[in-house]
Amino acid sequence: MNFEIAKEPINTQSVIDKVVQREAGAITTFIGTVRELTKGKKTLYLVYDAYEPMAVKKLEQIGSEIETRWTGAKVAITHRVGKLDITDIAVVIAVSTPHRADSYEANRYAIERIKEIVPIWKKEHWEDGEEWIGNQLETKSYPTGKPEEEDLNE
Amino acid sequence: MNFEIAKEPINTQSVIDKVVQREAGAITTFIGTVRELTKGKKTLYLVYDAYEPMAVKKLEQIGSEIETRWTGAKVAITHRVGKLDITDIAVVIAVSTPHRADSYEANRYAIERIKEIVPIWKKEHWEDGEEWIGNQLETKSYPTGKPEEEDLNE
Amino acid sequence: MNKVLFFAHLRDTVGQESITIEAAGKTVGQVKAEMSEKYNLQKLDTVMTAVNEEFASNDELINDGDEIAFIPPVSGG
Amino acid sequence: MNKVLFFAHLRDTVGQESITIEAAGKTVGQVKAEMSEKYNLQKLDTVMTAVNEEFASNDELINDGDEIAFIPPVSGG
Repeated sequence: MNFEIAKEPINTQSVIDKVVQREAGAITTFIGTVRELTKGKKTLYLVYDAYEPMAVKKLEQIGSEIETRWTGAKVAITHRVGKLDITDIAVVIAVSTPHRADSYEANRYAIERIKEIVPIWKKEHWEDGEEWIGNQLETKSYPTGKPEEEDLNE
Repeated sequence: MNFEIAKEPINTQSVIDKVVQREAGAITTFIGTVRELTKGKKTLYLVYDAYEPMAVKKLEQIGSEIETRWTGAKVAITHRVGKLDITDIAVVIAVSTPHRADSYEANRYAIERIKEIVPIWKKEHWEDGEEWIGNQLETKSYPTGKPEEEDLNE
Repeated sequence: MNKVLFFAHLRDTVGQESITIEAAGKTVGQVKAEMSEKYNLQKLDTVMTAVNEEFASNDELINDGDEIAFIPPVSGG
Repeated sequence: MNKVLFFAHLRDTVGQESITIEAAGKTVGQVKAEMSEKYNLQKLDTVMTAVNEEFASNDELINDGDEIAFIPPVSGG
């Protein structure tokens, strides 16, 4: 299971282990952690929620997209749900490829794509309130009701 | 000690742990592993050697360069020396930053810079021979005897 | 019968994780409009819909038993 | 006295990790040329030099006690 939604803290090494391969010269990982300050505002904690079965499918889809686009790439992604404190890990993305440039690019692609199509939401809790975070600028709309291919290339 | 030359296998998690910070929303790691095939030729194992005290200084320098260039970045790098088998880890670079784009860029900068100025060499061992690997294309020369700033921006 | 799932702020507004409705033969867009009216949901043009865990266009027809989910702008990562 | 360190293929060619010479007053370039001649070292234009663990230009003067290292193109990572 290279693509998971986790209710418990993520073990980064176990995600990395899934992409080890003899053909790989490079493994990149992205670890998304809960930051204390966003635009000067102090976060107390976050709560992540997911539409779990669909989220897993969409993570798998991202993996397939990467393996198609970057030959020889191997991908594993685990995203946490539930309550997370500052510095806790929300997501770990591991990508291995034969050559390093691909590994950085494919990893970056994965996180951007997660923020696009994977049904996971975070609720920020501050001292003076709480809010579900969406597309913060509220500039995005889906006239057909679903994300389009060009949403990726903003 | 955020910058180390290691004679024993590198524990990736311990390198990551050095860059955890409350201000960080992103940690990227680059893990350089020994690939079996390079240009169709099968590697049996590698031996890395380093001019150790200078290598540590140059890793520290790369860390300083990154912390100057990417505000809020924190960096840790461990490079292995000695005999490494296929899939063994040669180097781990961990970079944390407030925002993710910086984390990828700064990490990429670190590995490129390592390949430029850190006195570490690898000897490839194949079934039919062995060779110290340098600048493989042999296109690079140092007319003044030291690397220039523009060597970075190739 | 069709299960309709709500997430994030939609769930807070609706006050339930899911409801069950009769939507067979309707389009995604029609169901969306009905939910919008019934629960006074805002900014539905930024909300995607999934049918059976796959994104669906507003003109897609719902079959009996399909699971419908309203997906507000996501914020994982 | 000055210690001179060799690495990678230079070490293989020289057959020693380091030697000790008298280089005070000479430039890095002069020492490089002497080593090149003595050990028949090839492609020295691709070899960098460090003095006391810092890269040094060919025109830098060596002081007594300085540690000199010849740094072939590196291949870490």
